[in-house]
Parts: sequence; C-alpha cells; structure tokens
Amino acid sequence: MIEKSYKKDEWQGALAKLAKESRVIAPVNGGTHSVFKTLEEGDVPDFKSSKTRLSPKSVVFPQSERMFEYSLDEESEENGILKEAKKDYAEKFVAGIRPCDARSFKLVQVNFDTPTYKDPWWINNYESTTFIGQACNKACSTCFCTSTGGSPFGEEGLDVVTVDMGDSFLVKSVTDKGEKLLNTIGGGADATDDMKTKVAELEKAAVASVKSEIKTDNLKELKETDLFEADFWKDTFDGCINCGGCTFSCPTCWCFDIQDEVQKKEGDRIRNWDSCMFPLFTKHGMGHNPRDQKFQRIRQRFMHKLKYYPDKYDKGIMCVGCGRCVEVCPANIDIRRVAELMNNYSK
Amino acid sequence: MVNYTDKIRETAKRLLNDGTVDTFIGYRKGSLPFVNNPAIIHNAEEADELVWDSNCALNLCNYLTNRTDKIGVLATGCNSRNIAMHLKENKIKREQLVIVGVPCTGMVDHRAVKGMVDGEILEVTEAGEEITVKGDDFEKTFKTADVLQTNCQTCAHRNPVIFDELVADEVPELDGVNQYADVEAVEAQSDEEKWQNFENIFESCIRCYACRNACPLCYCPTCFVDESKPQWVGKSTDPTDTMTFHFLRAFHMAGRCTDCGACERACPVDIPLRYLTKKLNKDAKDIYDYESGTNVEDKALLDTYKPTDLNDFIR
Amino acid sequence: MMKSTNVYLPYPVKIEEIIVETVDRGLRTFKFTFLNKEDEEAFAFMPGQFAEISVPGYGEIPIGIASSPTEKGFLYFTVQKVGSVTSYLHNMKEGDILGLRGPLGNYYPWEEMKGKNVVIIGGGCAFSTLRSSIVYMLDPANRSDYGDIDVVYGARSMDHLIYKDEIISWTKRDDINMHITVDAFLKNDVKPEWRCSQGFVPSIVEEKIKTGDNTMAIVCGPPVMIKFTRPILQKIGFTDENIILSLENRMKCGVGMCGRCNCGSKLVCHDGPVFTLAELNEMAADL
Amino acid sequence: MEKEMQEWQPKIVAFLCNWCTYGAADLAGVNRLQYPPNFKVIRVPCSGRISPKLILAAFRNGADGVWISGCHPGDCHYIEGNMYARRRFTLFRSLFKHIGIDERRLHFSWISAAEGIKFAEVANDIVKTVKEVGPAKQLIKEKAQVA
Repeated sequence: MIEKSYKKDEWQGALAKLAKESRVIAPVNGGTHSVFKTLEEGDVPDFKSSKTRLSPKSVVFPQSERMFEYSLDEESEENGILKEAKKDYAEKFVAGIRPCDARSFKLVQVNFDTPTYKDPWWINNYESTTFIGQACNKACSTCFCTSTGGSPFGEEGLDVVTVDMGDSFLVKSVTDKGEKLLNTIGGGADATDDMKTKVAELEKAAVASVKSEIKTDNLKELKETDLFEADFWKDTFDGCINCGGCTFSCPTCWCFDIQDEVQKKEGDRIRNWDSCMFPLFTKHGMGHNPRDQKFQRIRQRFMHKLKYYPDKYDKGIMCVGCGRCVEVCPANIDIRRVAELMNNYSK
Repeated sequence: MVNYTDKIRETAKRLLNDGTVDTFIGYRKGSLPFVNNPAIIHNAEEADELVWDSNCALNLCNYLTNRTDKIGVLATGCNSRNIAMHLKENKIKREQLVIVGVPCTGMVDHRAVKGMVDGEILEVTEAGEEITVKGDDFEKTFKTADVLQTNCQTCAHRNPVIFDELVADEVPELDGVNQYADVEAVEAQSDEEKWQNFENIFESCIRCYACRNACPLCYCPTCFVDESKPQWVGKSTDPTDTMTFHFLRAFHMAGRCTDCGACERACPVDIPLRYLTKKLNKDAKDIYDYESGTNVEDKALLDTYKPTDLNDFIR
Repeated sequence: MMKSTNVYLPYPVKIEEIIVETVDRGLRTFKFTFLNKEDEEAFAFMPGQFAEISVPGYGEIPIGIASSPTEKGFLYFTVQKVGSVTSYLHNMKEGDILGLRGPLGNYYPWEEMKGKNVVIIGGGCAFSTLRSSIVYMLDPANRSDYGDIDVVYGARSMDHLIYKDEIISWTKRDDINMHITVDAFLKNDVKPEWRCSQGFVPSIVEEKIKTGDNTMAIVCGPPVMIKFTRPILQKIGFTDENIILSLENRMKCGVGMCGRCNCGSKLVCHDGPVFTLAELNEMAADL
Repeated sequence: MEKEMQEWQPKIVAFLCNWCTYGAADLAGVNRLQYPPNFKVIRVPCSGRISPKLILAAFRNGADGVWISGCHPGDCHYIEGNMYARRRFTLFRSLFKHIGIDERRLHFSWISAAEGIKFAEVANDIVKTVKEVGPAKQLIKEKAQVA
C-alpha cells in the first residue's frame, strides 16, 4: 500500500499529464451541476462539488452501446451474420468518483458477471477502468450512504482513494491496480502520522455529517409476497408520473433494452438503458402487459432495490444512498419514505 | 401565496365531507426544499396535509387524464388552461370536476436560486412576497418575483380561466411584458445559428422522457417513440434520434401547449424544452390569434380551420 | 449452457423448411439447421428450454424449442405472427440465414419425473415445448423411464390444432393416451376419424384424468386455461409441487441481465421459465 | 467542385394526393410535358393524411426536399382534409425554420387533376430551388453515434 501526500496543484498536474496519454474521466463543472466527462486539454476537474448530476455508471455501462454490426446486403456472403462491434478497452481512469458511486459498480457486478453468464462489454469495461476515488468530507442533505452499507470514506470498489486535506490531497492505494498507478504517477511526499490522524478525524466528521438514513432492517423478515400485496403501493404513489429520471440517474439501475437499427444495408444491434418506469418495458408482443398500472411499476422499482436484490444476493440493498433519485424526482417520490413504509409494514 | 393554504384545506375538507368530490388533488410538503409532492387524497382528514407555496410547479392536470371519479383540483392560470384542453379533448368531463382556482404569482425557479448561493440549500421559507433560503453557513432572502421560472416571468394568464371557486381574489395580470422576446431573438438569427442552438440545447438529453411524462397534454396511449411498426425514431442516444424526438414531441404540442413549464421543471439535465413549444405558441398567436386553453368552447387550433387561413406559402 | 464466448452472439442458422400450421397462416413452424457443426454440439438442450431467435435488422424473440433433443440435426420452432420480428420472420424464405441464441432457461424436471406418470396439458400455440417433451418421452431410449403418459391438448378449432399429423399418429399408439379437444367444431369441419372431443381443456382434464398419485402435470397454455385448470388438478389430487408451469414474459437478453422478465426475485429467463406451482405461490409475480 | 454541384441531383420525396396531384402527374406524363425525374412519389389518400412524422421520416432517410401537394381548398375529396392540413403545414414549416433548416426544402402546392401544366412547372421549380440549397446535411439518420 502506498500512502502519499500531494499538493493540490501537483495532483491536478499529474492527472492532466495522465489525461494526455490515456482516457481520464472526471467531474467538470457544467453550470448548475458538475458532470463526468473525458478530460480534454484545458478541462479542470472539479473535486469540490460533491455530487455529479448523473452517476458515472455510463463509463462502464454506456447509455447506448453498439453490440453487433451486420450487413443486410443480399449479395454479400456475410448477409445477416452478426459480428461483434470493435471496442477500445485501453486502460482508462475515473478520477474524483465518490465512494458511493464506486461501490455501485460492485453491486451491479453480480448482475453482469455471474457464474453462468458473463456480459463481455460490462466486464471488459469494468476491468479496464481504474477508479480514483474522492472521499466526501461532508455529506449533502440527501446523502444516506452510511445506512446502505457504504461510508463517505468507503474504499469498496476503489483502486485509489484521495482525501481533501485543505491544501493537499492524501492519496492512498487500495488495490494493486491503484498501487501501479501511483507508482507511475510518482512524486508526492510520504504521508506522515499527523496526516493519518487528521484523515481519521476527517472521516469521523464526515460520517457524522450524514444526517439522513434509509430504514431497511425489517425487510429481511417480511415475506416477498406479503410486501408485494401491501395496500400502500396503490394509495401512496399516485403522484409518480413514470418518467425514467430516477432510473437513469441511479448508479445501480442496470436494466437495458436491445434494439436493431438499419441504415440502408448496414445494421447495428444496440443496447440502451431502459427503465422499469416505462409501460413498454414489460409489454408482451401480444399486447398483454403484466405491469400495466403505474403502481405496479413503482412497486417493481422499489421491491427490486430493497427486497428482491438483497434476498437474492445477500449483499444488502441495491442502493448506495447517493440521493440522486430523490433530487431528480419532479413528484418528490422519496426512496427513504418508500423504504420506511415497506419497513413498517405488517400484514 | 402561502396564505392560500388555510383556504385550500378548508375547501378540500368541505368538498370531501359533503361528498361533492371523491378525490381532491393538491400538493403536500415535499421532503426537499423547492419540491412539493402531488397529493391525491380521498378523505377529509388528509386535507390538513395540503399546502400552497411557490414550489407547486408540477402540473396537477397530469392526474386528471381518463379518471372516472369526481375530483376537486387546484388550478392556477396555466393549470386551468390545461384543464380546458383536457375538456376539449374529452379526457375528462366537466361535471366530474370542481375546479378550485388559485390566482398565481408564479413559481420559483429552484435552479436559478441554487445558482445564486454558495452551498447546499437546506431550507426554504416563504413569507409574503419573499423567500428565504438557508444553508449551513448562509441565509439569503430573495424577492419571489425576481427568481421566478422563465415561463412565469412572462405569464399571460396568472388567474384561472375556468374555475368553480377561487381561493383568493384575482391577482393583477402582468403588464407590458413581451412574452416572446426570446423567440424573436432566435427568429432574427441565421439558419446556421438556429441549427447550432438546436443541436446544443438537446445534446445533453438522456432520453428519460421526463418532459413527455410531466406534460399534462402528453397522454397518448402509445407515444410515437414507443411505436414499433414502423419505428419512427431510434431509441439510442444518437443525436439525430434525440433531435427528432424533441422536434416531434414539440410539434404534437402545437396549439395545445399552455407554457406551464412542467417539462422544463422535470428535466433532470436542465434542457430548456420550451425553446420549441414557445415558437409554436407564438405562431399560433401571430398567425391565428389563438391561445390554447383560454376557454372550453373553442375547438383546438389544429382541429378546426378557416377558409381564409394563411395560404401564401402554398403554390 | 451456452458455450459461445459472447453470450449475446447468436449462432448462424439456416431455415431448412417452413411448415404452415394453421389455416389462417398465423402459425408457422420453422426448421433450422446450424451452419456450423460445432454450434450444433454446443446447443445441447432439454425439453422445456427456449432460445432467442435473432432476426438481423428486426431484433430477437424468445421462443420455446419445439423439437426434442432426441431429434438430431435440426431444431423446430413454432412462431405466431404477432409483432415486428415475427411478422418479418413469417415472410422469410427457406434457405434464409438468421441467428439463434441458446439454449436458455431451465427445463421440465426430467430427473424428478422418472418413474412417475406424466400428464401434459396444453392449449393453443403453447404446445411447442410440450411437443418436444412428448417426442422426448416417446423415444425408445426414454420411454421406460416414465409411467403412463396422458396428453390433454385443446385449441380453438380443428384449424388451430398444431402438429396435426404427429398428433394423429400419437392417437394410434398405445403407449400414450391422447385427449384432443376443440372449443367448437365449425360448420364445415370434417369430424376426424380419430377421437376429438368438444369442450374446454379444464373440463376434459376433469373427465379424463383420474388420479394425481405418483403423477406430475406439465401445464402450458394461455393464462385463462391455467387459471381454470389449476383448481381442477388440485381437486384430482395433484399437489402444488407436482404441477409444473412454464411462464412467459417480455425478454430481451435471455440471460438474466436486462431485468424485465422478473417475477419477484426470480427471473423467468434465467431461473425459469419452468416453475412448479408451489414455487410460483411464493413469488411476487405481476402476471 | 462547381461541376460536381451541377451534376448533383437532389432526391425529393413527393407526397401526392390520390385525387388531384397524382392525377396531374399522370396527365403531365400523358401530355409529354417535361419534368425532372428527381421525385420519389408516394401516393396518399389526402394531404390531410400527411403527418409530420412522415415528413421527418423522409428527411431522416436522406431526402433533400419534400413536396406535399393536394387539392385546391374547397375541392377536397373528403371535403375539408386539406384545410386542416394547411394549418398543420403552416406551423410545421415555421418550426422547421426555427431549428435552422432551410425552408426551401419544404414545398406545398394545390394542384388539381386537370393541371398537368402546373404540375410540370411546379416540379421543375422545386428541383431548381432544392438544387440551389444543396444536399441536405441536417436531421439525416446515419449509423448511430453511440459507444
């Protein structure tokens, strides 16, 4: 493990240098929010604002991703034969990712990297990415990572973690991948014991700054079918307008759709993010839709996150407590409130 | 407008208690500053949860489409125009509705306010014509009129156009504002500039369809983006597909959009969606002297014609 | 299990033959052969599984495999013309190339059924995986593993019965009891020389199936048929563990990743499509 | 370059009403009137049938211009289809302009089945105009720009 201290300028400079050679994705100020983007000449990463508008899940799982290409030219020998689209899996770096977002990849991994089936694109993308995390010194009012199993200083899913110490960053490697990166970057000064003590203090303060929580302690005991049939689903969530804002901004929502597109004689098979909020998500070809009603779709989203996922994988809830869905929702459907209703439910 | 709250609760209670309505639709305090939670309540006890302030921007007309019960609904100027459009388009019957009119002085643009302070806003309080925002280490007061949503700044119908009762006296309509100054500015631009605007504006779209779903008039059972035979628009984030979606969505609003701003408010990536619909509104006004939803009797703009309609662009 | 390196990459297959099953031409059975011999070996399946038929330019559809693993060298899929993919598929010609991805999902519990009687109950076009099962059990190598086989199969009319020739040949065998029924005989239907009753599937089940002892029932058909057959099977004496159902839901990936086909915490494509009624009772299912 | 432009022929999708302009096109043919072959004609039952989706679909698939032609006001086979269409086209054209696409790519006309000469004239003029504007570059759906 390497633990070093970098002056802020030095660290930014090191990242800028890294960005010249490889793809570095970091939050950049984009007006009202900062957004993750690939650093280009002149971009200055914004390590101050705590939450980007959208999570960086698209780095590993792009919103639209070409899977296969094919020709529909009847003259051609290759007519109708699918070929894998060419991909660039060169090493890339995500800097300034918050512990909650980094942890989300670990929660999503169990879906794409299973004992029976492997999703090649997700896995290749994930494995070629090095995550340089930025610990949160202070939580936002909508953050509740500590009650989902994470922490503002959490290291799960990170290769390197950095802590803002005022005028410098304390940089620590978590994995071998991270150690390799820090060796390449070089520079910095060895971390002193004073610094380590200060980090511990900062961590304590950061954890204490998380004021909000999600209550899910009872959910394990409750029966899936009982919760499913609970009466609050129908009554409480009339306000939802079924936009996909929550699912698209959520770092742990992974559902996708597969679409074929043809331009002239060239075809593409593309996968796109999909959302359980859309009626089309489950509509059968025959016209029947098992989740025809708004409340059924809401129920699916929250049951999946808070009940099905924890029961199936035993990794806790499928939520890292970033609070983005709470902020984005135009109708103020708040996952903390939904969890409370579910948690307090008794038959 | 905060002083409407008591009257609204009282009205809701009365209507629910005497059985005039089965359901009352209003707002309840949200869990975050600047957001209220639409409340669809069925009994008088819940009426005490209802509130009114300058954050009631999600259009309640969304919840009326195809309902069959008797409903009391709060309606500001733009909301009432949406109700009028619903009545015109037979999405609900007039006798089902008790429209409780709310004279409105505009809704606060939370993005603008957030941009004016340094730090996270934890609390918003409203008193009289002012709002005060508080964070960990700051407190700032704004005149509500200075931080209104852009559509509210130039609103032409602040008072409900149809209602059964009002919760307060009508407010004065805005005087001497040019509703379409921004559209005029764009009209003066070259084609290249216009195209550039169009590309830039919709570049960040994530195709979550929040704009469509937040719009009270987007109620088609199957939206054209979801149609598969034929498939009009691709579903990826390809820029051409995104632009096609927004162009067609806007066009479906022609002669219907009431400029309520629900689409912009709902957009998670701050796209100024009214860029297109406002142009259509302006054309409707300029060419046909038509404003959507200002009354129930008129037919919708594209549902009628005059033999003398503009013809000079047709050979 | 799929052996291909990329789980989304279909094997290329050729349409060898197209059989029009019904008079309204809404149902066709496609006979596919693999272009590459090694793909065929990789595609080892059991009756009850499905595959994604991949039509380039249109998309993929999950369809139950209608042929049996005992039939070598080809695969059958019976497809109803419904949406854009199936409509295009119905317009394809013999010799056309498309893709096939699978086998996917689980299958009927063949091990558990060994030594037991089997009742197969099917309705309409959902008979495909049941055909696969019957052919599998009737194979001389497997027949002795199972006790009495009863088949109750119903369709709207004579015209809507699929695999008619095969069904007729089975009615003549003595190692399987066929109970074919149609909802109604139409005016110009010629009454077949083989026995075909008139009535809905549940009532035929009640009439023909005598006991649920040491018997497992495989039920596959439209929801309404399942709904009314269920209580009858329970009345006859089938336990929920012995009633086997095959579910269907909208699917995209077929390998448990795209997230839409779940019933509670179970994914129909990956943990299913075959569930016992006992399992289904414990699932939070939007159906 | 100049020469290339001279040789470039625009692709124009023409939605022609079955009851009038389509007949006019026939008549122009029968009368051996000269008009350019740049049109892909799609016969529609009425100009009122034209949805903005169809116009955009033409542009998305690479049309350089779109021409919609129906019956003169008052002559609609369905009494008033073209009157509704007229309002729709007015607004469509305006919004089209607003996003920065040259309005000279969009053409509308009323041509009755007897007006073979007008058909040929308008057709010639449309090709000339669209040629002036040049090949379309906007809103064309090409291979998806995705990851």
